[in-house]
Amino acid sequence: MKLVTAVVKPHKWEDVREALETFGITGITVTEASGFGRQKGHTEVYRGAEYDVALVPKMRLEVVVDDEDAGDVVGVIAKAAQTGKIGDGKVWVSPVDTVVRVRTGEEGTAAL
Amino acid sequence: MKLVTAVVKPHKWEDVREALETFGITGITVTEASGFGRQKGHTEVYRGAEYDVALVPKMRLEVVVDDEDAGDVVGVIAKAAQTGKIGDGKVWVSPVDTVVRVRTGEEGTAAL
Amino acid sequence: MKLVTAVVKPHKWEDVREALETFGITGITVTEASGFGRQKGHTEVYRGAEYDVALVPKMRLEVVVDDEDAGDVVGVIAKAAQTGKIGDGKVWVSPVDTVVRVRTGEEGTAAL
Amino acid sequence: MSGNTAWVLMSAALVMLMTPGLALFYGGMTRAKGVLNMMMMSFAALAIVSVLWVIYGYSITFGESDSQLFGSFDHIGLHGLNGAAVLSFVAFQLMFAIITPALISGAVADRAKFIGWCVFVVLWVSLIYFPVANWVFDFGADGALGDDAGWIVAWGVQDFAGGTAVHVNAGAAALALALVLGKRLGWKRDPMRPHNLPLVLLGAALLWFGWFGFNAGSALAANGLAATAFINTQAAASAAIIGWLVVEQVRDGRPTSLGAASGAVAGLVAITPACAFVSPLGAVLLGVLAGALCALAVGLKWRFGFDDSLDVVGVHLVGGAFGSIALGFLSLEGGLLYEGRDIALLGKQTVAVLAVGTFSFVGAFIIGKAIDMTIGFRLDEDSEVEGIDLNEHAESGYDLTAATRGHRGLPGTPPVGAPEPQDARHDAGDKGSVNA
Amino acid sequence: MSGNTAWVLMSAALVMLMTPGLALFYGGMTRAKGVLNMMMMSFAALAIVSVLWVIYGYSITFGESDSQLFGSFDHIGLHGLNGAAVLSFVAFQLMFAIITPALISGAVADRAKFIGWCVFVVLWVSLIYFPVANWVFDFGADGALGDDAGWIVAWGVQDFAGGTAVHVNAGAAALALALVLGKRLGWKRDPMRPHNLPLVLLGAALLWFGWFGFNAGSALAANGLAATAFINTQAAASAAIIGWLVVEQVRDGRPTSLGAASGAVAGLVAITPACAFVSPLGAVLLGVLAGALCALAVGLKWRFGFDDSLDVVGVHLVGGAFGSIALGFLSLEGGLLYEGRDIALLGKQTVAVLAVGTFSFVGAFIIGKAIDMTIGFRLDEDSEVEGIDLNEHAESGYDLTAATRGHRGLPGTPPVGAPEPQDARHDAGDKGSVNA
Amino acid sequence: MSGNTAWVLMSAALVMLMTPGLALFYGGMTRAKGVLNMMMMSFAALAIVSVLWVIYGYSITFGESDSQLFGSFDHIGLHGLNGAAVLSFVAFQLMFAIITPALISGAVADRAKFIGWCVFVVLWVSLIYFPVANWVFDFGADGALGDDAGWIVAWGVQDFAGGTAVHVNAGAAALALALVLGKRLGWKRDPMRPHNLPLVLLGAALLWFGWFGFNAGSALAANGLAATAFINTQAAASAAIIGWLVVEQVRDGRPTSLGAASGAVAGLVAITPACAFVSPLGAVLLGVLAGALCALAVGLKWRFGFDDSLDVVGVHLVGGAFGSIALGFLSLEGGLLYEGRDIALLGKQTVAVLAVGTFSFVGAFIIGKAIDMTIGFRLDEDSEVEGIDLNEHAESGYDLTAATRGHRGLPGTPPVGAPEPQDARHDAGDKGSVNA
Ligand SMILES: Nc1ncnc2c1ncn2[C@@H]1O[C@H](COP(=O)(O)OP(=O)(O)O)[C@@H](O)[C@H]1O
Ligand SMILES: Nc1ncnc2c1ncn2[C@@H]1O[C@H](COP(=O)(O)OP(=O)(O)O)[C@@H](O)[C@H]1O
Ligand SMILES: Nc1ncnc2c1ncn2[C@@H]1O[C@H](COP(=O)(O)OP(=O)(O)O)[C@@H](O)[C@H]1O
Repeated sequence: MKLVTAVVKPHKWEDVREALETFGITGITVTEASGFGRQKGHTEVYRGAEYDVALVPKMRLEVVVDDEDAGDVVGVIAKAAQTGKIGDGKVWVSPVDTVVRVRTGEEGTAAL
Repeated sequence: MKLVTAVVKPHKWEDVREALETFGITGITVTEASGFGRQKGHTEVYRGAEYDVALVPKMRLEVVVDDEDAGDVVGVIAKAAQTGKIGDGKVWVSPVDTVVRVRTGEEGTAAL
Repeated sequence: MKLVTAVVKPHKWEDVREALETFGITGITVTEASGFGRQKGHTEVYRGAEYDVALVPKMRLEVVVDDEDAGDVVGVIAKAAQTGKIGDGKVWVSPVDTVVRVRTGEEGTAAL
Repeated sequence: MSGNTAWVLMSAALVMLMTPGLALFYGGMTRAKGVLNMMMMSFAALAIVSVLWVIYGYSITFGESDSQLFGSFDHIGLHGLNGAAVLSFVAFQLMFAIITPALISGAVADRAKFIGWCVFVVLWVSLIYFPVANWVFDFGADGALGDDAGWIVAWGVQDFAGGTAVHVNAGAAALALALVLGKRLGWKRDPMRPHNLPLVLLGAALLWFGWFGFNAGSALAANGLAATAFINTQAAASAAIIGWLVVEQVRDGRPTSLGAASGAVAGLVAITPACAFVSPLGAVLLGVLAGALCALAVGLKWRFGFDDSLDVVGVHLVGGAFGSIALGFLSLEGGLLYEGRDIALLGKQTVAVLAVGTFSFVGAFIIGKAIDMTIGFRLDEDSEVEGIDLNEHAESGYDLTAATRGHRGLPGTPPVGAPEPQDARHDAGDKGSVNA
Repeated sequence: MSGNTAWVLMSAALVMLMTPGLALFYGGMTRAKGVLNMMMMSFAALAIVSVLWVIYGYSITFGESDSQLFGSFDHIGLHGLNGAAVLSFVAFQLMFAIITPALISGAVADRAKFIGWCVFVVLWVSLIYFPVANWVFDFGADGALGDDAGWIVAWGVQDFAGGTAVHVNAGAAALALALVLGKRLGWKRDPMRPHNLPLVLLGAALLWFGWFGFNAGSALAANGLAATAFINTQAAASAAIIGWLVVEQVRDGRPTSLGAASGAVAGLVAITPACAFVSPLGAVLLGVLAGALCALAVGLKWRFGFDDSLDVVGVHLVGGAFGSIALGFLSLEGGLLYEGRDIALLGKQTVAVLAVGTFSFVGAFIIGKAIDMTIGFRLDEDSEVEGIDLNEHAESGYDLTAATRGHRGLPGTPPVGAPEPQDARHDAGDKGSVNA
Repeated sequence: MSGNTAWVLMSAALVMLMTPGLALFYGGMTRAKGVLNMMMMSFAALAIVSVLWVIYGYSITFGESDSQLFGSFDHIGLHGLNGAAVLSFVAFQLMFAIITPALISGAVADRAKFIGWCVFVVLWVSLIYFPVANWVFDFGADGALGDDAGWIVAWGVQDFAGGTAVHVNAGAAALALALVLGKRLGWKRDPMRPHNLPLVLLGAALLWFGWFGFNAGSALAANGLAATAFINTQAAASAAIIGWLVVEQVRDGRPTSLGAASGAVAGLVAITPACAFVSPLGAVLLGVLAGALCALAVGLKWRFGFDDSLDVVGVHLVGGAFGSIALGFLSLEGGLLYEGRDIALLGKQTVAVLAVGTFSFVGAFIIGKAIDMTIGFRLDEDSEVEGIDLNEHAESGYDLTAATRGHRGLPGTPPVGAPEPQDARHDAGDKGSVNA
């Protein structure tokens, strides 16, 4: 099994979700994250004092998939999340030994 | 070493923590997450306009453990988090090369 | 490729970021997390009723790096995050099969 | 003349503001998932009681009658009432009728069906509050305290602004309702800490501000009596903060902001019946004792095992009873600590507290049970766990995820009622029709 | 005498508070990324209109003139005005001139350039509001409704506190501005739900509180008329909550807190013109109908496709028009449901609504377009997506990440303007110079 | 008569509300981890000063005496005071004594031990404020400004509502305390941005609202003078918003909501001494200058390196001094820009500012140092980093994690004080005892 982790722009999350659903993925775990990278943060000013906020809001997705689906899923996410502007994010794949569905105790592919 | 990642219902988190403590786990990292899956979200209504909220709140746990403990830890979590209703969540295990305790620089099992 | 995950004290995050930047890392994904471990939480009191809050706030960092850099990055983080007091956190390294930059579709080292 | 009208109308406005103030005070104290329901219980009281008051409430409370127990049906629809003095009194007293049931809601946080609450307000205010208000606030024809006045006030009980009619009354009903509805799921086990303490402090501040209208406005004129009530109100509220915080410092090791807010309210409750009858130093003493007493009293629920969620009993019943009975000692007109002491006063004060408390407790218990057994009063378990706001109001209090961010925090589908879905679903093409 | 001055000044203070109340009401309803801009639009109205009023606004509205359309330049800088009655009237009426443009801002949430909004306020209040206020509020010399009075009031239209001048006026301008600025990006597709409902309820409460000044203060004296207006205001607001919630219960299955807040405002809007002309039961009826009507009217924008973001049209235009026209039926002085009925009243009320509505719509549309074509009125796309607060004000509303935490939520660089950077950058050495 | 009492009592209520308003204004400006402590400093002032006032404060400030420096011990416990005029004055002036020390707290955000603060309030208000209030507000027997009046007012200094006694006084003490306590850890390095700007705006609004009582109430009657003060207050606050925002637009490129709130307060501060002595256009001018000046003055702390955390110096000391001294030019009664000019006025105004400022600075410095050297004033480092709310009050401001969620955000153990732990620990069995 593989774990596909993706960091994407927040307003693209909905598109990614739809693309994944269309592809057949039935479960995703999402966390709100912040990214530091090439994309610049912004500056706020309070009573004349400037504050640079370096981090940029991102959505972080995790999808556990079968080995054979991993490549496709990466492609689906990358396509749906793309705007072509700096800060579109990353997708990475890492190995997973096993996955269990808590409700039933099922393991492996059956647990997805 | 292994990393056990679990996504569970928020109100079961406390039970999971206790079960893990009883088992002998001394450290856990927790993030608030949202899940998309079989479990339905809910609908809100503002001045007659309905908004479907697709995501469901979850707690996401990470525990780094020795290889031999991984299976047991998965079992402990799965047992403690189970309610039998849809949305109980997933637990997955992935390989870890090494782990370091920042305070002391200890590595591997000693770092847990 | 490797994924370096670090859990550090929130007020050390800025130091870690600087150290990583100096080292040459150009991207980090950050989430707010809570830790359960040796470090104690705190107690709050409301109308005489005490509430023990077991979790301690942490920052959780993820950096995808080339295999050869992984060890150095762990060292850089561990050094910058250290205060010597309980609760300084952990750093762990896990394998990554591949990484993609969403904006360009580049893969592997080029995607970092 | 016009000065008195200005004062009473302004006081009425101040007392109106107390109910939203209470909504904030209570709302901030619940968990985030129940803040809206908690606030809605106050707004429901505001809406329902105002309408009932106009239709029949004023009439059955203050309508001319020979009874010392209730009014009459002479002023249905506020018919036949004229003149600034009467009409401003109508407005002023309405606000008391609103806040009293609203106070009760603190006992039933997070678990009362909204429709059940609405029915409760209608019944309780009609069957309990309106009569009790007659007993305490109806001075009879020409304010002469004759045979047509309410029995409590006519009997010589001192209750300037409603220690019995409002606070004992609400506090006793709150206890009854806490028993009827039972405990919140997870009570004693889960932390149910206030989700927004600045809101609690703001609510307490608005209550305090409005309480000047409540107490000093009860003089029904802008005169020295009003000024005295005003000063005593301020003194007692302040002293009670000190009383409460000292208890916290000694017992818990820390003075808390929730304690300060609670102390202020406890002091305001206790001074309510007393504000025109005590000296400023008496008000300070009354306040500091009330603050300390209520700080201890809020622990009773843990001991006796009833989930009076936001401590209506500990603050309003205890504080109101204490303020009323303490007049037996501290009143300048008959208190045991002063010349002219009159032991009968202490007795009368106590009887009034017991009478109102018992009447209200029994009444509220019966009404609550009746609702529970017919339309149901307690929320189902799943809804309570998921959150009453979502399930009773289809709303959630906050969506702050996007605070410093340029995106929507939680994704959703298009709102219903949008006949032609936008064709352009993707960012690029979707500017909406600027200059449509 | 002094009682009347106290009442009018106090009412002026209450009406002043309505604008910040509106800022909260609106601010809580936007998404978190736009709360500050939304509030700033109200504060801008407060700042700008106050200054204009002093300089020329009062004069061109109420300055003595033979015209029935506007005042004169006799009181530039408030020159030549004396006495408590006149000066308190100046203060009181100023607050009306502030809130009216502020009301409009709800239609243009999240997408109006701040400088464009400021220019709009200057122009709209000068060219539209000041004249219309003359028509409705200028009773002429000695309040005699002579040839020098505003044409609407002189003609016999009943508008006690500004149903036409304030609510229809603002609502019609809001519609115009919603059309000029176009829809928010993602309208109908993205959930744009209120980010902070307790703030909305607080705002509604402050509006309600202030509205006593608005309506009862319009009696310009602390008398029976004021008390009547006060009671009717309370009754209608309350009944309208019930009206709105019943519609929600039936249509959506849940009564919401946003509905309660909206209902209260709808009722207050509708009773504004009517508060001195109807009976208490009439106020209840007016309120319940207004609440239900506006609950339905806020759906119009989905049908017709204009993004009146916070429903200024659905609440203020519809509610204000309804309240004004309903007087044709419900007025005790000429309404069709009462003896002494006068069909002409209904006609006059309708004409006044249409006249003010049309004048304001056309004027606002032209002003809005002119601004858009010159300095630009609509924010650029990227700024709108990222958030108007960040881009127009370089601020974000909340930074709560550190709530229960001992660290800074978002890292940053040292503030500019700090000449000597601290040498100690690391925790250990950095105690700041205590006792510097 | 009753109109004046109504006005003064109402004004007292308004000024009371300013202190919670200040708590919100300041509280929203701190980081989330210190919001409660910041608010508690204001509530502590409210509680402590009210009690002191009743016991001896009023007496030593306004008690009859031949001294021009302080009152007497004739009215301990408010003994011997009667009548609406005197008693409403007692209430009104109390509120001034509360807010002045509360203002100081803005300088010591996040780092003052709460007990130290409480002691400071007791000492500073007794040793500094009460005397200074005598100098400025004691008009002597029959208000005749005789030998028994305070020296500042008797000397002919113009300070209608407390520019010196309140704002210069608090601002100078704030500077002293900022020096005594030193800088917050990480000052200049860490972003210490406001955590809740809607709260700041709400606080500013309540301050503004209350300020009508402060300024117009200082007429002590509902008359033309009160109305004049009212209008000037509104004009100056509004103009100062414009002044501040223009500076921001030019200097920083963006007008901010914090700037609007700050500008309003700056204008209100500056008009405080002047509100009855200037023309409306003079008030506009004074306001716009005060806004611009204070917008620049808040940068001083960066240059001189003192951590006046929330800019009490920049707004209250600078604004208060400016308003007082500007009367030398703008006063209709002796200002250099008007006929009847009197250069002596400018001198007197300046001397009064310097006298009060110096007295307060030195006094506060000594008191602060004394506290620091005895019981300790500065929080320990670890507590400051973790957060003063947690460590001084064992609370945290917000727990919003559960906002749209059905669970508790942070897990905890059962509350202490729960004698019999629930036996059922698991969800299934734990319904609590419904209908217990
Ligand atoms: N090496 C990395 N490891 C983990 N996350 C990264 C890494 N590099 C970038 N990211 C994440 O990807 C986001 C986008 O990266 P950025 O460099 O801004 O733009 P782009 O990916 O378009 O070149 C960052 O905000 C960060 O969250
Ligand atoms: N393939 C997956 N990868 C990652 N997380 C998943 C996946 N499938 C489900 N989840 C997580 O598990 C949660 C529960 O899944 P769900 O399908 O709702 O119920 P169940 O696990 O009981 O079948 C989801 O909310 C999501 O957070
Ligand atoms: N086995 C583990 N797996 C995952 N995270 C852990 C583990 N042990 C500790 N942590 C994380 O590291 C943090 C610090 O651990 P703690 O035991 O408190 O101190 P220290 O690392 O200094 O011994 C914890 O708060 C938790 O977030």
